[in-house]
Amino acid sequence: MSEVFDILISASFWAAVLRIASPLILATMGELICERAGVLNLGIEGIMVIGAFTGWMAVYLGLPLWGGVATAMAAGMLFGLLHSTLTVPFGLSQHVVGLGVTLLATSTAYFTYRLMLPEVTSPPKIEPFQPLHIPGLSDLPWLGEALSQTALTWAAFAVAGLVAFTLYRTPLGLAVRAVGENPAAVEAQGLSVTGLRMGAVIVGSGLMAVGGAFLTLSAFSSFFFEMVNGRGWICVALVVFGAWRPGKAVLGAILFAAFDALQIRLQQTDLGAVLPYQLFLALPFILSILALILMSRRAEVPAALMVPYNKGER
Amino acid sequence: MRLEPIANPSAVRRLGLPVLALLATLGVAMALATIAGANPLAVLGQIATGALGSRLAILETLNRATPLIFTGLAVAVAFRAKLWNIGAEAQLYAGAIVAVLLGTGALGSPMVLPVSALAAMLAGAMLLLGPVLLKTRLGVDEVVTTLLLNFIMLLFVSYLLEGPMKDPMGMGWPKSPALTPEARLPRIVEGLRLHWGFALAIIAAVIVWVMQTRTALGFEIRAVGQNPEAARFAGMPVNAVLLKTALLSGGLAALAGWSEVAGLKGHLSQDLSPGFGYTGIIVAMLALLHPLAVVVTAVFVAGIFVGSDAMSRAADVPTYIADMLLATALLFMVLAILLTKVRVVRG
Amino acid sequence: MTQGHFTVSRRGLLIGGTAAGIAANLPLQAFAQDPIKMAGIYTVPVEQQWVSRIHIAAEALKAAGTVDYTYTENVANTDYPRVMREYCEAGVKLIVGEIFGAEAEAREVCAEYPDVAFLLGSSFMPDPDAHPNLAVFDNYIQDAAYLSGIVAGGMTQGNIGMVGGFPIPEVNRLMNAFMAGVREVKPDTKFQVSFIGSWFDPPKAKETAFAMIDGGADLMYAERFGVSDAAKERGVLAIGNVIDTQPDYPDTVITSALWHFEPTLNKAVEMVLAGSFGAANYGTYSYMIAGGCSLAPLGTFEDKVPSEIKALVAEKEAAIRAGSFIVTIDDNEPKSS
Amino acid sequence: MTRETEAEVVLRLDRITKRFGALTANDAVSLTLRRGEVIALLGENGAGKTTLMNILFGHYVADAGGVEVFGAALPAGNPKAALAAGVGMVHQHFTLAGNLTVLENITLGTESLWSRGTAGAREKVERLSRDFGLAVHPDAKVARLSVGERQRVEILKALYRDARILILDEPTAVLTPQEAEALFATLRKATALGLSILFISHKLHEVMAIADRCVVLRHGRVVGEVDTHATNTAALAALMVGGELSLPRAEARAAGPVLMTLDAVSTPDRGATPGLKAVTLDLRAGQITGLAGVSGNGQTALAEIVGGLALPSAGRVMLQDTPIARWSPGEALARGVARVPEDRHHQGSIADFDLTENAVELARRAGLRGKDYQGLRRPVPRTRDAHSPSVRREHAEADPRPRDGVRPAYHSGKSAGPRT
Repeated sequence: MSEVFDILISASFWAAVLRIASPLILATMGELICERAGVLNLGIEGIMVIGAFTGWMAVYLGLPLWGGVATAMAAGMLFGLLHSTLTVPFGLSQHVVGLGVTLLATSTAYFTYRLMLPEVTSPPKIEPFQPLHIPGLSDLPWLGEALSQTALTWAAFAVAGLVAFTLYRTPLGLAVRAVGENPAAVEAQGLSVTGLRMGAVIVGSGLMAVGGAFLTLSAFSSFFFEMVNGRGWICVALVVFGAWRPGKAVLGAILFAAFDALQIRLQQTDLGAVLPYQLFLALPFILSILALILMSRRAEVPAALMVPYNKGER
Repeated sequence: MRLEPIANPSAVRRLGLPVLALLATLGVAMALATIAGANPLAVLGQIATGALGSRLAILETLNRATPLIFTGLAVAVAFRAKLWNIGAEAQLYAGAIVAVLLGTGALGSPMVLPVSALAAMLAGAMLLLGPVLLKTRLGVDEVVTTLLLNFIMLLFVSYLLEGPMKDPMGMGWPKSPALTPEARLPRIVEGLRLHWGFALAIIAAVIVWVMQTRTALGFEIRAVGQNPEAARFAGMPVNAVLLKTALLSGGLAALAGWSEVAGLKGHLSQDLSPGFGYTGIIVAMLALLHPLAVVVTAVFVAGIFVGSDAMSRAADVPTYIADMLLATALLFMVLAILLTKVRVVRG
Repeated sequence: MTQGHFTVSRRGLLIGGTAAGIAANLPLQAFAQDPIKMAGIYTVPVEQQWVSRIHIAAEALKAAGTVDYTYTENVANTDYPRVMREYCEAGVKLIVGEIFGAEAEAREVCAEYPDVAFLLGSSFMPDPDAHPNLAVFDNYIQDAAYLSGIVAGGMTQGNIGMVGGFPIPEVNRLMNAFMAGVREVKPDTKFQVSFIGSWFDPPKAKETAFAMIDGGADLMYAERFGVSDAAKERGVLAIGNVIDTQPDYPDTVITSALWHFEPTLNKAVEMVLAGSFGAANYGTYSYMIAGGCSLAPLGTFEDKVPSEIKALVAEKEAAIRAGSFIVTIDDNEPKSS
Repeated sequence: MTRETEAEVVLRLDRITKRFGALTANDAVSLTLRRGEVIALLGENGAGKTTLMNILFGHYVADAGGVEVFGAALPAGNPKAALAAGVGMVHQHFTLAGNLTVLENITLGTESLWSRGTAGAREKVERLSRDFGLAVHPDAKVARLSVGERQRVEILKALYRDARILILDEPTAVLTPQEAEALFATLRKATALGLSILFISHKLHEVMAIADRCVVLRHGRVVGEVDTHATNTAALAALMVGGELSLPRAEARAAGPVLMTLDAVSTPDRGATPGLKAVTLDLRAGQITGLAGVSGNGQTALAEIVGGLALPSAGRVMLQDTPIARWSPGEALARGVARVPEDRHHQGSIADFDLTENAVELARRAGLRGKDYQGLRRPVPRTRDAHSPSVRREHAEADPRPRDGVRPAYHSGKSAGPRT
């Protein structure tokens, strides 16, 4: 166990945790916004793929890094528009549309990639975000190393703060929380249920795409097929894990990342020699389920989640 | 805008809109082919030929539809009770594991096929039982638990195939030993891949249909799905109904894995299913959760994929076009099906 | 980026030596004939290192006019036999691919289409009686991996990190040969081995590599994309695998164990042209002796690798080429030590 | 009540017509409301009252006709415009978000979504709740409020937006008599301050107590408009149903044997709702036992025990002197205990099922199980296509006739009691 303790107190471990958590935080915030407005967005996995692809491709074609982030966001919002058009005014099954959007976004990214780069055998690299040097902070002994992160990681945490602030401190956030709970209440107060829900899904999808772009613009420097590798589905779980609250969801993402970073390191310990590596890989998923069980009684599910709203029907 | 139900949709509407959705998909196919530098007109024929143009094509389409019928039924049964089982993928693998456990010599008798099929169903059922118990007892959201179990299951399969279930004769490749000949489902057409699993899937669809429309359990499942509160007040054991639904749904999904192993592959590997569990959700929803329609939509989904995939080779465009067209067809089709029943009105 | 496959493969041929050169030239002499219709069927995108070597060799023959090559990538194993049949029905004469995950079914297809030549990556031996038209191959580049291990042994202080995708024979065999090479120089080297459970998750591979570097590794065996990036960021060294990655990481990647598929493919095409394609094990065409693998030039590290190590590499390479030294093929999953 | 017939007209509905498929919910309905006036809109369920209000408030768009507020035409289908024009609506089914506080529900939509929110909202809410006698804590979560409190929030929502016209859709249906009285006090304060009120109801004594004028709807048409002081309940009832109504007469009769006994029954508390504390009660044959009390004081727990949904944590339940051991809704039904739930939409019927299926539920519970399901299907025509809200309500309320051999032990969709 002392090995585990040594890992847990090392600054490089916490630096890894923050890196691994960043894309999850971004995409989880995106999913959280959608679900708070009452729409389950299973398009997340594909939207992360399209974000990873377009963000990277934009930078490869000459845009600055933040231009890549903006491109990814725009691409994500486009698929968010598709998702929300089908699920909100038309009220189609959010499961089916979500899975359809994932399939469409993923295959669109791959198809476009192959059309644009038919002849390469390893994807070109871009110059990704580098860890920021923050005067004072970066020179601190332990903290400096743990907080040696790229601008996009800092942005992820800022986004989480912004989402929390907007949800709980602004009229917009109030409306979003209300529309996921009782759309009739929103309509009765003269607000557009359709507008709020579509807006939430579009903005949320934009954030998911930025989460995907983190992988190609910060965590790594080029795009690979299948590199999103189920991270979107994890974010769906993290939203539930966080009881639909941004703060708790960020904690969940950090916890998940910590287990991921830990399992990578544990594989090298005596424990890792005996136990199959699949157990370590499964650990974050198993713990998510355990956490769900532990907090099941306290969660406040948005009451109108997955319930389409048709004007006048009550 | 508001959606208003149409009391008696005309035949033109009911048939025309899905046809329109199909045509729109073909339009997208032509556009994509043009972008990729292929002949847009040739593409249409290539999709049709690829899906239905030869005995090989038809049998391959039906073959790919087989697991989708099972997973589609599994989802249809569960969703009917508003039990959001997103875990058909995991249940599929549970069935596949059982097919290997019992089919590689553990059972030698002629009983091996029925016994392993039932055991597979039991395994899939048990796998879904956990999340449903968590739902009914503790209120844990089953969308997330079933989704997460998919990943845990895949890792478990990976562990099995690299550990206890690894084929000693497999040259180190992570796969299970091959099933004994008597544990295999025979082919329907010798030399081609279509096997009796397809026939079983159709039979399963009929059985589920009869169950849903003609039995008390089917009635209870629908009642619980429509209004669990009312069902509870009417004296239905809602949780027990959910559990029965879970057993049935998990069992059906497991049969998909069982039939893929016993009928098609003859062994278990990590990539047994290219997402059949997830596609099953699409199949079920396209079928409006009707068990017989699941057969049709499974063949439709398989046909779109097989046809588009074949077209990608014939037209020399990236193979990913197949998934794009499948997704497009799906989204157009769910919208078309909705619009056969409602009209968009102002206010 | 557009320094496409050609540069890489030409370099491979040059270093690979005369055997590869001859094998590569042979089919080119037959360009007077119509090109052979050839199809590649891959279960992963062609960016995957292993498949990229096949793809490059095929594209080279296509450019030379010897074959008319098309391919389908990312084919699920479930769909693999169908795609084989579709190509066979379309009149393809030579199919190249990988059937590790669809052995039984793929062999059935081979039996159904006796006129088509199949050159397929497989863990099993060919069967001349059942499938006279199926030849098998695999990336048996343990020779080069072993030599890269010697180089690594000379450059590490005794702690090496190894990040793999899945512990399958194609990966294990190279890792084991590499480890044997390291131990040749530094027997008490500590190895950290991890599998990330994916072929395509560079961020995860990178994190795993970071963890190993935190754990003291001063040299990374880069089986996956992402590992060299971690090594570069942390200023440790790396050894490449299957493809040459030094141009991307000039100060990080010392050398790579390269796989050259050209001898394997060229031999097959030659046999098809001659009408004498038959069941055979083409795995040996990946051996160094056949020009199927090589150690990438040290390049930027030419002056940094100790001369006694370079001498040892040269000595072992000569012995391998002479057939007096055989690198053991060990397909078991490597473990951390 | 003083009537100011000469006061300005604040609201004018002009020949409003609305059809849902074949059903005409409103047929050229016209109505005029003046400043400080209370109009009662009367009619049976399905007469078109709620549809009319939904059109007025912009949830529906009328097929013909128009609405004028303070002399200006109200754009159709736009709740925002109605709110801005000073129309406030208290829906029969509350439109409150349970996860939000009272204050949040009230301010929802009143500020620009892109602003940071305005200060002073709390003060205004507190002032309004004082002025109109609407006691409710601004920071309480709505999910934890009683029905009466929720209604106060609904009224506060309208007042907060400075509504000049208040529409109340069956406001007393969910209230205790005390709560209803408090509501009327609030409404009187409102009219005294110059607000106008449109009051939808079918409880005639309330209408007589509060309204200045009554407009009666039947089958979507206005069938009468009378001054309250010039009419009586019998006349109004006749107008509503379109004929004389003979009221049932209750005759005193001797109580029969005890059928069910609750003996010192207790249940655990549920959050803020207290459980039962050693309640003892006999239910006798031939006798109606009424249970009075403000909602949220154990009625639900009692109903659940009687209906088989729960067992007491202490005490005994006996059926004909036999203590019950196994107890479930199915068991209760089988032993002849039927329950008509409070909320027929959520607990009583399955709206997407046809009548047969809702009736079969009944049959099944009476012990027939699935084997006779097919036999039962034949007699009642399917009515599944009925999806418009009003049609749906009708079919939830229609009376599924018991078939031969079926004991009508349970009726899943009937709403409570006679209406007048």
